[in-house]
Amino acid sequence: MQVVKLSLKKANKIPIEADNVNPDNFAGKTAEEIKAISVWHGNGQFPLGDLFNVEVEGSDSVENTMIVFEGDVSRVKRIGQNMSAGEIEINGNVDMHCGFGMKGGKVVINGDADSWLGCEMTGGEIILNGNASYYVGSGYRGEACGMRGGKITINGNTKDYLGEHMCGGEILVKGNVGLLPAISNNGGKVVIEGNATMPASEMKNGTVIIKGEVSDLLPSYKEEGTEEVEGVTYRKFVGDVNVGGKGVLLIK
Amino acid sequence: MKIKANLISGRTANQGAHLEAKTHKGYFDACAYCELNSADLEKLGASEGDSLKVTTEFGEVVVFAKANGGNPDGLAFIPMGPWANAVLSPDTHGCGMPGFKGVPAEIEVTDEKPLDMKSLMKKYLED
Amino acid sequence: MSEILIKNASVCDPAQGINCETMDICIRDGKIVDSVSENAKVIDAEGKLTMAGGFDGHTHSAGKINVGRFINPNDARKNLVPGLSGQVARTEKTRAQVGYNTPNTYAIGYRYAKLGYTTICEAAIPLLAARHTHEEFKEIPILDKMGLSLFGSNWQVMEYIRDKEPEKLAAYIAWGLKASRGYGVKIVNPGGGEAWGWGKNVSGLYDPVPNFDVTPAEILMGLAEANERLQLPHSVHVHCNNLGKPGNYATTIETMKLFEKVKPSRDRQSLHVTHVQFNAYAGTSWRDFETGAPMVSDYINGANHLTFDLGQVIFGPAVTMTADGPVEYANSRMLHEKWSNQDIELEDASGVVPLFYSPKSFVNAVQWAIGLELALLVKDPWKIMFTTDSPNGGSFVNYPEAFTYLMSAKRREEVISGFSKMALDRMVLPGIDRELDFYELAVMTRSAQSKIYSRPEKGNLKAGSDADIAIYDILPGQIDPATEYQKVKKAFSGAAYTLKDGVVVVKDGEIEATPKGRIYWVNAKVPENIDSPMQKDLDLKFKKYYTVSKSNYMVEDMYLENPVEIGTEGVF
Amino acid sequence: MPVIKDAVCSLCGSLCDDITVTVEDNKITKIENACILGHSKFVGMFEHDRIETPMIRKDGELVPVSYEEAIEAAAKILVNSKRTLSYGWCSTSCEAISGAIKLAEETGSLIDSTANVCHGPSALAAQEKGSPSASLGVIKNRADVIVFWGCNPVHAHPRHMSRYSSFSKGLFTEKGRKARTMTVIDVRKTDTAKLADKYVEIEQGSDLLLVTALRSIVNGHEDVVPETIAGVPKAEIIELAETLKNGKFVCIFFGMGVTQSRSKYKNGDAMASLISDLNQHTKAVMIGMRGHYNVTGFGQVATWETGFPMAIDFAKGYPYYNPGETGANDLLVREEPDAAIIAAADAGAHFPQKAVRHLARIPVIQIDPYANPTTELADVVIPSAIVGIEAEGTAYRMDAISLHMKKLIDSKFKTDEEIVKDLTVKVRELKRGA
Repeated sequence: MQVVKLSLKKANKIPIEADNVNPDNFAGKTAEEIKAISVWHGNGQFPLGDLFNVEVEGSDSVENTMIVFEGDVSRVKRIGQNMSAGEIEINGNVDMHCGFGMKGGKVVINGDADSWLGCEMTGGEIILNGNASYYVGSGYRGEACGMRGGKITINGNTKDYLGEHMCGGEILVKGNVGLLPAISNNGGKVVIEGNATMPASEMKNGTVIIKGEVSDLLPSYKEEGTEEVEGVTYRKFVGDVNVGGKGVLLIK
Repeated sequence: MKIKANLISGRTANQGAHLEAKTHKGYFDACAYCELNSADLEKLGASEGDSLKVTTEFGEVVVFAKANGGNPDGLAFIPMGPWANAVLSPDTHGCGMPGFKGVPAEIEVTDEKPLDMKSLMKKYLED
Repeated sequence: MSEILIKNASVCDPAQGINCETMDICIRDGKIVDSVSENAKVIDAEGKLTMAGGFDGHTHSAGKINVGRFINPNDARKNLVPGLSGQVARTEKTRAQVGYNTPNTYAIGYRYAKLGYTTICEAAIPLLAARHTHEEFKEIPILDKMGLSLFGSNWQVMEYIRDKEPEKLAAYIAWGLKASRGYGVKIVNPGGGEAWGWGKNVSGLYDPVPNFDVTPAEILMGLAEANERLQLPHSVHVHCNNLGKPGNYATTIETMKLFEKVKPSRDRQSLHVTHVQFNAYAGTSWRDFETGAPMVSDYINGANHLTFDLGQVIFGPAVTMTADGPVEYANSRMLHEKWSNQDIELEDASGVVPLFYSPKSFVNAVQWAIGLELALLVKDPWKIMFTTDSPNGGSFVNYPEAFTYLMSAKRREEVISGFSKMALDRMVLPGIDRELDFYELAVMTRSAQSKIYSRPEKGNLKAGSDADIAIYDILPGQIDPATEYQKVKKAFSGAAYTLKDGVVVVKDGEIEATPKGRIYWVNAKVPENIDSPMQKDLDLKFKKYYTVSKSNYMVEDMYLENPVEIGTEGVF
Repeated sequence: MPVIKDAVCSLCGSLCDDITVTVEDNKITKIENACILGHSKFVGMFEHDRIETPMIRKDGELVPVSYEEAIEAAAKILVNSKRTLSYGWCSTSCEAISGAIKLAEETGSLIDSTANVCHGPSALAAQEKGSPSASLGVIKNRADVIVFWGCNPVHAHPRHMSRYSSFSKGLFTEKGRKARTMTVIDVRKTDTAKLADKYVEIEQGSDLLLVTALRSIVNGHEDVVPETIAGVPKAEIIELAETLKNGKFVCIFFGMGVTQSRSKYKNGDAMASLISDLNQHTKAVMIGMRGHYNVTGFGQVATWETGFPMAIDFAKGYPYYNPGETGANDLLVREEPDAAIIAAADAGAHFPQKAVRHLARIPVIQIDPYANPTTELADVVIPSAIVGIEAEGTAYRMDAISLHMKKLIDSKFKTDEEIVKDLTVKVRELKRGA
């Protein structure tokens, strides 16, 4: 097991771009090597060690590498981007694009996450023990596919455009979501235990289950009886009719 | 008496005509007001020209009352400009655009007078 | 005075019939000359294939491409051809670059230069929006540029043809070229743009255009007559009716036949048919869709009045952009894709739709094959310009990849091996064993263009020509392109040297310098007694129908950097 | 006395190019054809508060300095910044915009336009679904069904209806207003609504519900639409859908009522799909009513130079784009910028309080002809010539048609283009020195 502990040397408003900070890039490296990794901060590049305190215990493979952030990293973007294995634990709030393009491994956030959590991820797991902002599990601007695989669990609330353009994988939100969850999705499964507004607009494929209140159901779904999932009976809606969709929207 | 209203902002011809004269009183007159329909003004006990305090989650601002029969009940309009922006939503909703329309507001009559542009901006420097 | 001596180059220059002979090339002040002094800077080109700079005769690189960029921000980060795509930070010499199919203007200039290309022809300039095209031209570094102006669904054009006013029509074309600073006459789906104004299309050469009482055939013949009357350097450049529809090869051949009676006014073709791949489809629907390339090639082999370009497909993402408005709408509905449309008042239509060519799709596989079939079945390479109709068939950065398809049957087999049986049944490519050599490739990528566009100073290495030169790190005699195609691709992907007007702009595949290129445009002279009544008709159009003033319509001189005005005398 | 014909009005996105201007003693004394906004622009400039000289804030007060001093002070701010926000560039020429983009690239800044608070969501919508549009003359000549959705041209684009839309006459619309059906969809009965054949009042923030209902009806799924939605009875929506389907040529003009309300760009996104669906029945297009006269130009220039229309972050040397992360307001609300350059736009007036509060905290460089709320916050103020009156240049109309703006009178002020160039030279000089 290799454990890399990172904490910010000083609070920052200008975000640090930590797209290099993942187990794939840290495994087997010494503290000195990790400190030398270059990251963007504003319009300049700096060695990681200039911005973070770095402690390394052990040396191991990617699968057995764990990165732990202590304290607030709410202005550190792209933590865990493209990671394929290993684990990241964040004990504080985290900035945008955490777990972007993630392929495997696990990210646990004990705090809130800013927008684009788990964007375009294809595998692995993200567990958020706080609230998320906009565009969880969505795609980059203009892309037809967002999240394609893996699982995101949000134990708090999240805001608009959850799972936008989702093509696969699973998202579970224990709290409420904002506007237009699962918009333009084409596969995958979204479960929302709290409330949602205008769900599943232009869904082509996929399943959306909402256990709380739904406001402003879009006038593009056909109601087709009921369906039972895990002992609970839901009203079943099929659509979006305007995209010839075969998506299933289950509402309590 | 307070009423709850849904606040929107937008362009007007007069605001547009003063875009390049924002230090003038004409700009103040063109932007430092809130339109409600006459039923809502009546509820407030306000007449055109009275001062109204508009309060939202994001701040408060004092503007003049103005009647507009085209507004449905509970819809308040302040022309785009620094007065409206004192109370509109800074949340960009993940897509860059602040909340310039559809901000829940409380409106009441006040004795305070609207601040002129420079005084309004000065408050930001003092913050 | 600046002099360069390129020593011991392995020169391939079809215009002079030179086929990979070792020789020196001398350059003085940007031109190729017979000899230089001892003070000339020496470039050692021993063992290197040396050709005139490449000339892309049909590309969408300024104007409409901006819509493609706009609706596809996701293209900016695509890096499918490393070194020639993706995000690249600025350097002291170069501006920042992004994109693959729709790169920013700077990337277009740098990447063409890296491929050894030095001249491009933008395939579609809407007259009313011409200023925009020239604004983008200004920001494309290194390359010489020209553009073709759209006339195929223009009210004034259709009215003059309907009213049988050929002289006024020629005067209008001359004015339109001047207004848009265009180089030639482009006709896209003649009449179809006007029909699209009502959400309709024309179905073939003899389907009348709604409200204008002319047929596509009449538009083609009218414009060809005007083109030759004005003695323009290029022939009419035609995107045929029914593009992209199964069975359209018949319309294409019919269009070609129509031009047998057109007498060219200069030593060039009387018709150029563009991206024929998209217009050589047989079958009656997408279900029985198959190649029409053999029929089209047969006709072209027996004809001497026309040239064409390929519109070769490259597998992967592409962005279609064309003045053929109805085709783009149909694409977007069929493919469930984003759709941009821009109709231009009184003039034309246009659309932009991204798509993905997959070797697993039998239609896409057959499309890919048709482009190559055309290139290989047509015997005379001087009739062909190699293009992907970038980025319609795919981005120009894939040209080196496409060259390997032309030069190696083995490479083609590799690709074909991934096709379905159904796809193989619908193409003839597997039975073609022809492999192009470097000489033929040089014809299709630079020399034919020089002839087709009447630009004798381009596409060859004769004394007096522009010193636009590409030197590739590959030696024809010592490599077998049929088997060593990866080496061919590598060499063409990053020129050892590219010279533009005698300036080294690329060295070892990297940008060295970024001079500004020229803009070629045609000023065709029309007698006053014909021009002035035409202007009166035009005044009325502006007064009643246009939303801009006539005086604000013409592209002003300040938008042209290093303009080269090509004068021609109209025959009236 | 010189009379200049066909001058381009540089106020709103209609970019009227038929203005006749009379100039006497280097002053504009007469304006013909302009609307109230244009008139105010051309004539008002001699009455409004010009910034008379470059200024630098010292001890809280703006003190007059030379152009050289102001440029040097501005360049120092830029060179010392790790995250500059460059904002505005919409009431200026494409040439100045091009220079501003180059400066942003060289300084690793983030550059954004006024689309951030206007039609930015329309760009995001186009990136989802495309932009099915047409030049304005196509509407003039063909459109028999015109819808104004969440826009109020009587106020924002006063000549729009007479030059391009409702009242204009063209080849297939000889009867003008009589030949057209005009519908207004809005949350309150605006002055534009008062001119319409049909006014549909919707609940504020429910545009997406109405667009979706229209799509469902147009696509033959009337059954899924409830009796009332978006505050509009189903029968009224069906009638509207019929009007759209039965038109020969339909144009929906849309404004900030669509881009700024609840579901933001998803409204325009769905509207583009509605347009595509309508084309199964007739011909239909949509056009955004752009505000600043050259905000469209910023989008065009930025797109060809950087690949993106707005919100472009050059921090890493190449362009990166993601509104919501790289928009001017995103940055300010997160208090990221440590310096700002605001030109040809007025963030002080048009940004919400939280963003303005951050501007008040950081060094701000302003480039503008006129004093405005941003001036109150600025640390370096650089006055510029008025483009379209005192300086020539290119601008793009709301339908992406570009026009060349003439210079009508002489000015003692530097142009935006010159200022940006000088600033770039100075920045290079300081960087080399460092």
